[in-house]
Amino acid sequence: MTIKLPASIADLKQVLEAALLTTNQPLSLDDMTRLFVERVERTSLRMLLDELKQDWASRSMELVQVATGYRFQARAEYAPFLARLNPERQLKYSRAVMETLAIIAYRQPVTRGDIEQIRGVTMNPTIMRQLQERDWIDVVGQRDVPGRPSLYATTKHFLDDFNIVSLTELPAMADFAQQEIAFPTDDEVFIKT
Amino acid sequence: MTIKLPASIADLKQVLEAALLTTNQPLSLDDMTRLFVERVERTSLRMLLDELKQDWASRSMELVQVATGYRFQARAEYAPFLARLNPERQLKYSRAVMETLAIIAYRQPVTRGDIEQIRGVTMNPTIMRQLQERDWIDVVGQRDVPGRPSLYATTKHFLDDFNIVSLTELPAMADFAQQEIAFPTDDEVFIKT
Amino acid sequence: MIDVPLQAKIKGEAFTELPQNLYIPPDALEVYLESFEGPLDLLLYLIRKHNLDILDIPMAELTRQYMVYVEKMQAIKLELAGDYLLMSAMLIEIKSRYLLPKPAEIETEQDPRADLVRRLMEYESIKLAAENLDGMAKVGNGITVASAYYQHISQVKPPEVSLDDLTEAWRNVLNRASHFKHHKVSRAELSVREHMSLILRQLQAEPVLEFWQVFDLADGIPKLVVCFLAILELAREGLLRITQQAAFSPIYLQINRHDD
Repeated sequence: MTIKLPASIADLKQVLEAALLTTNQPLSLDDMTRLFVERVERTSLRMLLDELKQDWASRSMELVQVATGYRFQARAEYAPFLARLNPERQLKYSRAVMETLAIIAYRQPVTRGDIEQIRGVTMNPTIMRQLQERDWIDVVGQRDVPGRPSLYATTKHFLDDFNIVSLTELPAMADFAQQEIAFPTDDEVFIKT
Repeated sequence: MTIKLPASIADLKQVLEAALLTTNQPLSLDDMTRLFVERVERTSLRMLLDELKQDWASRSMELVQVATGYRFQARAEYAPFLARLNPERQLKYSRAVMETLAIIAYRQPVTRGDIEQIRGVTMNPTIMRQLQERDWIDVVGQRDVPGRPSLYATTKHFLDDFNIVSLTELPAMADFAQQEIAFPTDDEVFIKT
Repeated sequence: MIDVPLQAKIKGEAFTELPQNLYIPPDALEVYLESFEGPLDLLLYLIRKHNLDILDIPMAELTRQYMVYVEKMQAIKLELAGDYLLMSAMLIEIKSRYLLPKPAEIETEQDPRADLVRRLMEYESIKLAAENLDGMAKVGNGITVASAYYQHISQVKPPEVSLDDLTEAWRNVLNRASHFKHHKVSRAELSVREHMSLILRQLQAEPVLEFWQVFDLADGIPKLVVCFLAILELAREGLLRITQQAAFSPIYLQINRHDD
């Protein structure tokens, strides 16, 4: 395998830029050090991030620092244009999105790998994005295994949208099973998901 | 709502760039015209896209055209770095899944029976689910035989993900009647796919 | 390479010697047999391995070798056998048709091997095409697409989802995942899960917390117990590190990470 090491500071900056533009999650300094095989000091990273911020100062995106790290975001003045891009929002979430949400709600905190294991299929990367855009899930930490996969949990906003105060108000499966036996209505059996 | 109209060509290009850098789906020319309230000709868009491609010619990302439109993607040389950021996100499929995909890609439209016949094995139902979940294949009709089995074909999304514009860009199939291929050595047989 | 002692049995007897024409290191036998995608894959392997001419297959030889493998597969992993047995029957049939003297009236019949050869060649080209596809850079493996953040201004209402939709989805997951078949999520477990997420969130804002800081005494005893269970569960799953310098000194909670 031929992994080219970044030859210069300029190359390091290019790698950082590519990483920041290809993820909609903020990247922490820890995340960024993981990009490189060789050790890169946090101070060097901060310097490069400052340079990147300058490079983009009068362009379409801006590099900003938020609570959990750094991210590129479209300048606020372009938001109205971008909003026009997705006017025909889907009327329904796919089965995959709903099942993923259910797993996160009932099994949190879970990694993408956990979800794939439970569902038995590899996940389409857009699923998490849909749920994050809706602000129903977010990252609450990383599991301490190789790759440090993100741990997902439901948000306060999720509770608000589902009009519950706590996860304990979600129907518990134990009750669910009993309920099903008590009232097996056709509706329940034939619900299309 | 105060929607500022882009004052100049330079502004138009900024909006396009912001849109292309923030959406993880390719944007078609139709999508791009929807960004603007005023009418923008397709030829103008093409010109701006060409300019953007030039602007990014020696930078971290490249503007490429795939089946359903245009997208920015990290240059291939940065793939090893980005892979380190999210090792869990590197999607890997089994040989059975890839063989099924190859049959659908090269022989479409095919039924499940066709696939089983070519591979000589009964199909595990999760194989098709994996491919449908990834939105690489879908049902395009039914064969008019008893049982009316579903006919599967690859999707445009498959082309997008494989970075091509049309099926004709797939590597040509080897013709074994003409050309004998050296059998892999034992080492290769043991490679886990 | 995996070091597995050979435990294969043929017809109830453990065998210690492999047939001479099989060039498989014994310790790799099981991995080896599992690496075949099916009978066609195995046949192709035998043909290529022994440099047989695919256009003029010696049926007796191929059938014999194939049967040796199938017997071993049956010995090791029975459920593999179905498709393989079907192929055995076909090979034997071709072999017998080929060996039998042909009556004059079907002299013009096509080579009984023709269909098998066509299938083998078709499969081989698909196998290679699959390897090519696998090797191509693709989104999710080798290609990373731009996906930067932007502030969403929603113009249209997003999909409505009810609590029923959510539980229905969860029930689907449980129904399909057989190892969860008898799994039941109780309210108690849910509230522990909820507290696990809450504690992780707290630790994101403040990397080190004193043990008492995650408890809110106003919550009442049941909630305090749940919170305590959540800490234990987080520690059990390796997500949380609990430290104490000496007996009766403060207990600290922090995210478990090695690189700090």
